[in-house]
Amino acid sequence: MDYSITKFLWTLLGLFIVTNWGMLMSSTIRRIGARVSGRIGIPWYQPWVDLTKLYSLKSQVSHGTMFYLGPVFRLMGGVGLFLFLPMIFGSWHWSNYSFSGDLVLILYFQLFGMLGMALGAGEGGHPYSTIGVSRGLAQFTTIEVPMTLAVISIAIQYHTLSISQIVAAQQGGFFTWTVWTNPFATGAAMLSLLGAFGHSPFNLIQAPNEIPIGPPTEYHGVFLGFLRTNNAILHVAEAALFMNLFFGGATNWIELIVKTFLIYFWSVFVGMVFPRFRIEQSVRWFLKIPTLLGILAIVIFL
Amino acid sequence: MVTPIYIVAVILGLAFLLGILKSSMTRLGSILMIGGLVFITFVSGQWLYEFLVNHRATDIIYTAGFLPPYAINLQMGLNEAILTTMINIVGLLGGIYLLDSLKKTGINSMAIFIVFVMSLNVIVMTRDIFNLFVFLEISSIATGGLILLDNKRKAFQAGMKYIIATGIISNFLLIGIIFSYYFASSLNIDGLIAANLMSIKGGAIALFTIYVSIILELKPFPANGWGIDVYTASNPGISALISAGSATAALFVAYKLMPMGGSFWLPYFAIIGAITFIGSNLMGTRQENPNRLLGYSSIGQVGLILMIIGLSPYLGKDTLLIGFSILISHYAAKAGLFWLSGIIKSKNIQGWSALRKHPYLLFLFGTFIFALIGFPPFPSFFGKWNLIMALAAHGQYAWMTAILAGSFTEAIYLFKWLGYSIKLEVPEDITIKFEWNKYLPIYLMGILLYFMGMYLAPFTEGGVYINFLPLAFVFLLFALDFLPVYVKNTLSIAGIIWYMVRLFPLLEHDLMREIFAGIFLGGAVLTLVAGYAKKGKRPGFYPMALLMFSGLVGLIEANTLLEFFFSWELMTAGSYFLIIRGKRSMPHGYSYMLFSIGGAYAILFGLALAYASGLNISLAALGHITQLTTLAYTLLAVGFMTKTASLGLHIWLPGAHGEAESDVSPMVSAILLKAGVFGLMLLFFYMGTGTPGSEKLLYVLGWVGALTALSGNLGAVFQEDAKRLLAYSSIGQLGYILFSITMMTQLGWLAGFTYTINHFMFKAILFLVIGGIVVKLGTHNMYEMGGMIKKMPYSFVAVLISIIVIGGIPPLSGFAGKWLLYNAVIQKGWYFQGVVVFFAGVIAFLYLFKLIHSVFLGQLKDNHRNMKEISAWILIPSYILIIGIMVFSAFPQWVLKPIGNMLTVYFPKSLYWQGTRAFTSLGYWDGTTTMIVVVTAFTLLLGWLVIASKKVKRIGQFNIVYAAERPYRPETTHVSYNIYAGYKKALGFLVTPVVETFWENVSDMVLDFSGWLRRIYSGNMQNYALHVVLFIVVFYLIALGGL
Amino acid sequence: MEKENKPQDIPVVKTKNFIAPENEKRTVTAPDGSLIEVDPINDYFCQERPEEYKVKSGAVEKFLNWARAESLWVLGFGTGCGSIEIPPLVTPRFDMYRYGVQMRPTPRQSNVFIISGYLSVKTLKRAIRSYEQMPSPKYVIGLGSCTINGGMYWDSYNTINRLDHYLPVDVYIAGCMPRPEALLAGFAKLKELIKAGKAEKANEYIRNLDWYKANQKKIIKDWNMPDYNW
Amino acid sequence: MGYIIIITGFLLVLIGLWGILSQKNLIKIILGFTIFDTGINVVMVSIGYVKGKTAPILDIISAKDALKSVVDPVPQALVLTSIVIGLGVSALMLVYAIKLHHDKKSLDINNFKDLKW
Repeated sequence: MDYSITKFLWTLLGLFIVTNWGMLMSSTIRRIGARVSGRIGIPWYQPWVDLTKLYSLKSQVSHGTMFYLGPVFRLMGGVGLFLFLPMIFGSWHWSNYSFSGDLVLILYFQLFGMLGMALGAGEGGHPYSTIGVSRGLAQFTTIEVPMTLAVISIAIQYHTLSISQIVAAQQGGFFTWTVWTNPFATGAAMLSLLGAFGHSPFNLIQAPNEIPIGPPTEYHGVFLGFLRTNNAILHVAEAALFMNLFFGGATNWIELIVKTFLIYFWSVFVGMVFPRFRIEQSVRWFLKIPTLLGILAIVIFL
Repeated sequence: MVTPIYIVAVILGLAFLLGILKSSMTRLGSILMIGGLVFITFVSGQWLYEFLVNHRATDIIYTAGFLPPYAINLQMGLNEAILTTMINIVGLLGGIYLLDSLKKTGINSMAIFIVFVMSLNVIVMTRDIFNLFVFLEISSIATGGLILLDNKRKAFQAGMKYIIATGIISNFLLIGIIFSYYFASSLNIDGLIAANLMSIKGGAIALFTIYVSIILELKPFPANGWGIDVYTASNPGISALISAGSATAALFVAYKLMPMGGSFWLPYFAIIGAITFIGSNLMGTRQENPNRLLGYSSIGQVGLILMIIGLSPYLGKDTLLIGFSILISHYAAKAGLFWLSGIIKSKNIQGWSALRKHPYLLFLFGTFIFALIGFPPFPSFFGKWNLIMALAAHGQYAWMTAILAGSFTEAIYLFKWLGYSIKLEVPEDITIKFEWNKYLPIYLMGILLYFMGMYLAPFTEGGVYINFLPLAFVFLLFALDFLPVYVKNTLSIAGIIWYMVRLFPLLEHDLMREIFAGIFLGGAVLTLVAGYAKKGKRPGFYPMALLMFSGLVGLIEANTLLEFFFSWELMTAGSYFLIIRGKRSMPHGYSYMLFSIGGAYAILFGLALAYASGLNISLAALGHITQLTTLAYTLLAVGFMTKTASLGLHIWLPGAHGEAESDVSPMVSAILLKAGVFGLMLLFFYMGTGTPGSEKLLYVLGWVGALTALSGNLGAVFQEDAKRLLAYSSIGQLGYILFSITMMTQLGWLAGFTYTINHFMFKAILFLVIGGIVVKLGTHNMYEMGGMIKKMPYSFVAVLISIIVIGGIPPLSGFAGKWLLYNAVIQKGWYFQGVVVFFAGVIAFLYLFKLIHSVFLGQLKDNHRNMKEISAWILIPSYILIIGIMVFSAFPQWVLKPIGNMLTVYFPKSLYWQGTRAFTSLGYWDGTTTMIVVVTAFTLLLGWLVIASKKVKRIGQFNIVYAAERPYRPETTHVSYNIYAGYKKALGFLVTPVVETFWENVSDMVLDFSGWLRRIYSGNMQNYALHVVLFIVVFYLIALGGL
Repeated sequence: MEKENKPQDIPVVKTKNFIAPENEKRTVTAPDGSLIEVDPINDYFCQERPEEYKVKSGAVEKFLNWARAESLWVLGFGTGCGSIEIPPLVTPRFDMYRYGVQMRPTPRQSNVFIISGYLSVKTLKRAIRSYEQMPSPKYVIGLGSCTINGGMYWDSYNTINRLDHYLPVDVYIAGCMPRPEALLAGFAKLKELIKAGKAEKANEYIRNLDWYKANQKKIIKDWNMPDYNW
Repeated sequence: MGYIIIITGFLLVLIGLWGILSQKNLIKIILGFTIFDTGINVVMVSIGYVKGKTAPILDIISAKDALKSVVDPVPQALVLTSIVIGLGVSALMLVYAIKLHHDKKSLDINNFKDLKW
């Protein structure tokens, strides 16, 4: 319970780093994707340019208060995830406000942004927004099943729900990472991560060619800027969460950058290969192999 | 003192006098008749007074100057005094009731009428068996005569059947009398008892013949077609007399003659009684004719009392009390109902909705129905309670089951009937005229029921503790029902607050009770505040709401098993009336009632087993159940789970809550459901984990809770009706609570309490606000709403906060429950159940989004343009609750710490506090810090957006990018209907209405069976005669023929 | 590119006021029984006139203009046969992404509108709507001769001849059809204009809104939308 | 002798019952009923009968010997009552028969099945 200004400033710095890393990560990954298909791809600084442009647009319209607040909620979801997550293991400076709660808090705080976004998009009154939200929520329900199983499995394994302690338990070297000590849980979680990041084949929320582009259809300018900022933070934070749970955490920024990049890349990599699922396929898919892996992850501890 | 022989003498004299009067002197005749009836009522009443107040000894009246066995003697004891008074009262009231029709049919019928009443008196009093036969014959001839004089065509057929059947029966009785005289040389009952016929060779056959005739007089199933036809066809006034008077007398005969045969015959009495009770009620389930239905019910009740007589060895000295309690309820209710049917004159029970225009008659009708089923505060409640307790104490579980099964089948048709009369359209062809002579008897019977209930309560063990104060308040409100709504509302609120102030010091810091008292009474006040939004008088609402709350508060106050069950039933009754008030609530109120009664009987059975284990009436007996321990706990749990609407027992809830009035829904959802939770918590407290079988039970219930959560939430996802969605959500939430407390750890219980408190708050808000909106918009369908955020911003905020709590999103208090549950699940090791529960928790988002989106967001409909915010009276309680949520969210330690401390007495401590920070062996969480962090960050971000977005233009509702097109209608642009179609495709199979289908099939089977069974009543009088003969033969073969 | 005709040169012809059936006033019954009159155009749509935004200058604005130029989000709306020329731009051969040109599926998030070829009257209505829904600053590229003078459709009964009578065009790309390379050159030209602060056609559209509207309404007979689509 | 009377009585009872259960005509059923009644009366009288004793009328024998020389008087008193009651019942049945005939112009018992179930 450290409410000091120093802590606040350190956290702000961390947030700044994470945001920028998030943007760099996305441009890098898009570049990699472009190279795979023989293109050059966007310049590495493109996200910053886009963001600058979005913040500098001259005309903005709003459908109402909730529409206005939606991006704030959404960004708060990402920022909050960052705030409650200890980024660098063993570091007071980069542990943020993780003393507020443990893994459960983070799992449930994800919903904060989703809910705000859903409501904001809803007030926009666009049919596609609602369709996107309904798909997203539907898919989210089953994504959570393997995720919950994996989390419980880890909690059984380490007898704790505190992320710092989970990371601490993996500090013995490469083979003490959860990915080796509890491969089933890792498998389940990594498969559910595919859904959480929303890349193909699970990109039916935004589904650009189908319901352009889902919930943010009506968002533009600063609002969209907020959503993009959030994406940058959220991708890193979520990847960092998985890193902490399964891949030994990070003791310094370099490690964090490498690991989060690889974790994020995993979802992009899958996305490159598979086309989009229909909603019922996606919903069912998570209840098949990922759930089975999750159950196995618990059964081995029974 | 007037000797009872004058009853005979005066009536006979009057009858002769009436016989010689001119047929035109009907006025004088009726004065004489009433005078005679008043006289005999006075005589018997005087004796009753003597016995009750002066404790006079039993008196024997000798006739003809000889002692028995040489002459007939009558006996006047307490029993006889009670019964003759009852018979004479119903005779007098019946006489007053029938005055018109007796005048019409002439003086002779008056003579027959009084002779009939007199004969019943003698049947009760006589100690001579042949005299008994004579007066039985007189009574049946008089009945036949009365039916005949009534001059209704169908009644002739019934009368003919009646005369033939009773003729055969009385001839058999005569054979029995002759034989017993032959074997024992006495016609006196006492002499026959002394002779002990069973020990004499051939005496058994004599006894058999007497008993079978007496039983047949009671119209046992199935040899009773002739009796039912009489009830159906004859004048209701006469039916009332037969049901209340003749049956009473005949039952007493059975009781009187019982000692002659000793214990050998009693099981047969009981079996026949049970078969009659169940069979007759079962056949009633398909009946639509009110009089015939009452006939079935009468026969059923008589069967029950016969059963009690047969079970007297187990009941001991309580037999008379139990029998009387049930008899008096049957007597008053059945007489009242038959008289009512004479006023309404409807061919089918649907026609009774004519009562809707006559609230006081409707109230009486309800009184009679509830008295028949055995609801408190009526005597039958205490009768059934004592009966079940006594049987349990002797381990007679089969009999208990039979009694409860029979009572349940009775409830099936009685509540269908009550529902029809409360809810159906008033028929145009039925008008109820006010006639004082017809109203008065009904009113008196109603009053008698309440009076007897109060009077008999102290005779039951623990009955003296029952608190009638809240009930008195309910009556006060009923008496003030003519006042406008705001007066009654203020009065109710004041009453509840006063009671709260009085109650809390009495609870002596029993935290659990304090919490539930806060939920029940605080919730009551808040939901009643919303009632100020209503206009007009709301007839009947306040007494019933307060009845429910008195039941709830009674649960809190209960120290004994009796008080607990008493309050439970009061609550059920009150909530039934609240639920059925909704516009389309009839079927839902009905299914609610059936599930409640089924649950109540399961609870009763469980309580009886608890009582039987130590003959201890206090609530602590639940902790020491030694009789069929597992079954007892299972039954209790199942009983409570009908109220919490757990999986399998939940089908009543969506309709009941969804269709209820806007401020009733929060009462029944946010508050009433907690009664079930309270029951379960109490049960688990007492049960503990050490009791044999409890581990398994808890494990199963844990799974039930988890699956309830899943199915409730999934059910809500696919609803289009806003209130039904909330109702399904309640099922899910109650599933969480059940799951949490079955874990039996400190964390689990803390989670359970958190969910309970949260559910109370958010569901009250949601039902209040959504209910208000539904009323305002005039539709339940969410797809017909939309865009309300601009019209009702305060409602939106209230709903938004509620759904954040339901979703368990930090920083609001819902997350406390989730966090505790996660820790509890992992600590307990119930991983897979936990996953199901968390899966359910995520599914909740689907319906929450659908709810808030469809109502508040999306496109505003054209016809809702001029909408204003809902009434402030609804918003005030909602916002008070929101403050509660906020405080609980920011300072969870204020609530969770004391509860945790309380729980450490029962469970090992596993939640620790360090300032604002809670931690377990697994994890930690700091509600206050979370709140601070989130609020600060949110404010900063919002500030940033405000600065960055500069000028923002507000645009119209169709200014959306619509693939370069434009929308034309809000209806076609608002996405709400079936938005989870894809989800339904994927997981829709999980919401297959398996449970609904199961219960439908069960009810179809019961109804089919009943329809098949009642075909034995072919209407042919020869068949009925054959039934009588066959009954005798079969009974003989079973009892004496070694079959 | 300067327009040859000044706005006032073109005579505005009053056309008979057309009311689409869906825009006729109607009455609905509120739940409380009262009647509500619905005037679809006025009630459903924002009727306000747009205002010009201030064009600033200075270093910051220069940087912002650079950012706008380097981040061209193209609305995925193909109007004519030229739309077939756009997809190749995302292929390895042309790869427009490297110039910061990206496709967006919704007008709210785009700032470049490529009118790719002839514009039929029916499509014009949609193009106007989409254009007006794009946030400023926004740019229009006319692709192919059809947008310049009607091209091979110059005497067609239902295509427009000159795009800049209806929407302000920043860059014309001549040809029938121009190849993707030409399109890339067009983007480069547009970037130049933006960086130079000369691509403020969105303001011009607002300034001459009456003239544009008159032109648009003259050709679109079934005008069933508000004057300005926010 | 005593047995023959009892058996006759019971035979009459059975015949009466048979009549009640098998005849379709109301009058015949009522007749069956009276035969049933009579049978029971016969049985009753026979039970009080003691071989070689006389009727319990005090005019014929002296009161002193009464206990030794008369049959049991009680069944005879009962029979008298029973006959009276039987008469009343039969009369009532016949009135019903008349009313029913008046109603449907028929005495066939199968015609009176309006009330059922």
